[in-house]
Amino acid sequence: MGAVQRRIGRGTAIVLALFAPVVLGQGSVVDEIAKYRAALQDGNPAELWEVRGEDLWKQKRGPNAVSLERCDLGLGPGGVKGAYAQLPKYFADADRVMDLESRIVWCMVKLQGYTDADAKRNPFGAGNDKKADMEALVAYVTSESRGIRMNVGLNHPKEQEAYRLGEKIFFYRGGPHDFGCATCHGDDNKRIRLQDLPNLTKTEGAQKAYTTWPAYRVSQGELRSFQWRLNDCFRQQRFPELEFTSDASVALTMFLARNANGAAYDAPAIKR
Amino acid sequence: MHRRHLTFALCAALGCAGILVGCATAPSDAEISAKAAAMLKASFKERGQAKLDRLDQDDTQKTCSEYAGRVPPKDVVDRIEKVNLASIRWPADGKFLGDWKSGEKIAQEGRGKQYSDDPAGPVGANCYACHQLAPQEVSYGTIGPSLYQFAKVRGYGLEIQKYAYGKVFNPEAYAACTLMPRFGHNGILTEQQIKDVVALLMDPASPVNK
Amino acid sequence: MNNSRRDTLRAGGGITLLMLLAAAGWLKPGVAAAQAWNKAAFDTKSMDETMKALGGGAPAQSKDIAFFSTPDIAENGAVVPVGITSSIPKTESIAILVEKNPNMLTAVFDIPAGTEPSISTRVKMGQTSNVYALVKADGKYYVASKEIKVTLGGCGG
Amino acid sequence: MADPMKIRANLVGDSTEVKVLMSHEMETGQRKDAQGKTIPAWHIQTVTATYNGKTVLSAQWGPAVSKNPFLSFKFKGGAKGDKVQVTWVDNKGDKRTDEATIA
Repeated sequence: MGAVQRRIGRGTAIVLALFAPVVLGQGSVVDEIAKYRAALQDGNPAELWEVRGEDLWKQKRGPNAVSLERCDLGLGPGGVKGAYAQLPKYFADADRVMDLESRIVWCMVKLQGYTDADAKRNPFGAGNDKKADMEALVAYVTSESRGIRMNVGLNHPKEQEAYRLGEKIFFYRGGPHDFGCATCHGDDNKRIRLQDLPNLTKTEGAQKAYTTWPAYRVSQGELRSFQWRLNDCFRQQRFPELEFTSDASVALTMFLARNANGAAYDAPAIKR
Repeated sequence: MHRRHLTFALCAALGCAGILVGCATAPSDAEISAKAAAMLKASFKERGQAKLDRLDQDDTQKTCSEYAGRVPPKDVVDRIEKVNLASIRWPADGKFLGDWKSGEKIAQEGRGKQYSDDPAGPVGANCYACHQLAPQEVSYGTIGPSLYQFAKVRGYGLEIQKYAYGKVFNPEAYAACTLMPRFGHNGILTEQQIKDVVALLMDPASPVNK
Repeated sequence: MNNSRRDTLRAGGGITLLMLLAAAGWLKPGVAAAQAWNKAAFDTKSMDETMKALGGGAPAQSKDIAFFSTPDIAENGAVVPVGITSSIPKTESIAILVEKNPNMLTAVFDIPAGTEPSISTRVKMGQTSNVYALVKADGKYYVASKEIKVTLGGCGG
Repeated sequence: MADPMKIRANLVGDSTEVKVLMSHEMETGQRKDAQGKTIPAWHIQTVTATYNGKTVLSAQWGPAVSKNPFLSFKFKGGAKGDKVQVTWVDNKGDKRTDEATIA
């Protein structure tokens, strides 16, 4: 019995309820929203980015006309499966802690011969006229870690330092509103307007949040990466613009990714 | 402390990062804080109305960041509240209440001060993002306490009006390291806008007090 | 909630009539299904307009048309999952109509013999509205409806 | 050029279940840009799915089908290794055909 048939089975139950109002009471709004989200899981448009990203990954591109298939994401050249679940990490060749996006930029420069500026151009897409290759590449690589447990290490001193810097940045308050990440994400069971806010200082909150990015944003019709999520949080914090793959973005990602350790990675996801 | 000085002296003398990694103790909390602040400066770029000086912290922001969500010790709380209370500019006309209807609009308005916002456009207080106010608005946040029936339970008197004005102008004067923005102190809202928001909280005709 | 939906269905007799009328425009017998996009049907903007333009009998309300994977509440109106199954013999086509959209007709699926009369897709809804599943089977029209509430998100990005 | 579709075709019992994601703006023609100018409608109008040259589904869509459309249906028959083809055509005349192997 296939998924469609099973879903039809459930649908029939809903319709029966329609004609037998006494049998089933009113479902709560929360239950119905959960049902809405469940219905979107089957056929996540993020897959369109994954397909395009895999194609881009394997295409010979850039001045050197080579693919990214020999890119070392931390598992040795060519290792993609499970790579994202161990990022960010320290890379000796760059002598720097890197998140996925930083490492893709590194490979585009070192392997494909792009300039750093070209590799970082257009990190976030906007409609079909301004598609971001980076988001597609990120969608592909992250999809290859689906189901794998987060396992971000703090072995190298620079990894330990990045984690501590990320924690400081998380609690850093500034700007005209005195906001920091912790303003919205430092306590349990809070919401902004009707939107639930994960408590990123706790393991459960960090796991739930970190393992579900990138995500296809229904409200925007775009796939959004974790770099984008951080960028847009700082916009709403009234900070200046966070630079793509900057040290602060990587340190903050290290703090949040490490806090998510132990949870099965489950993205690209789909969100409101 | 002694040992770290020694390490730095040694490394400075030899000019080698490798030894630093090999022999240094982990950097202190203060060192990490200073490095994080410098890292932020290097990681952001100005955009629209959001310039890099927004990353500069005043003493309140810096101190509250250091306590990382925990309540600071009493002497620190007293210091922050004293400084912020002294900075409040009270209305010259001695009146605290404006128009609650304008206040409701300001409480609903989420735009303002973001680099994506028009600098000439509206700047709101976005109260509903964090607080329940008028019961008609069901889309409210819970980061701050419910303010429904604010004056009905506290009283409509001048002292409460003054407290409400001061709290919106500079909440750090009353609760050190609160999550609430200092709307007057930081120049987010004008005096008139604050009066209007206070009216939303205090006016007997406001839906908040129904 | 269930009661009110049934009331809406009953009160909506006039609306369902429109649905048929709109439908009649695009499902003329013998017209090749694919590649012929029926502009007139998709352009229908209001009930009045549709009423004036067309005439015909009301489709029969049917318990043999079921919605599946279709929530009562949509968190975002830009993407509302709608699945429709018809158990009416000789189902030829299934259409989705959103009552309060600027254009009511959203999609028409022709079901050749051998294909199960069951489709699912996602539609845009500007606001809370009745959604109609209109089925043509053996030359006759049948309809079922379901109200879907559209909530607006918070202020987060 | 339009991006590829993501098509899944799976044999379930004696039927083939087809799920399709298409990359398309599905612009309604109701929205305005920053300058207040109406953004013209741009949407898929027809979708055709074939198996062994036989049409197994055809559809007409208006602009109220969601951006990056999803479609799922099922037809009797099909054999593992065979191909299912899907074609869409939009109101600008752009079209895209992709296929998937039944698994």
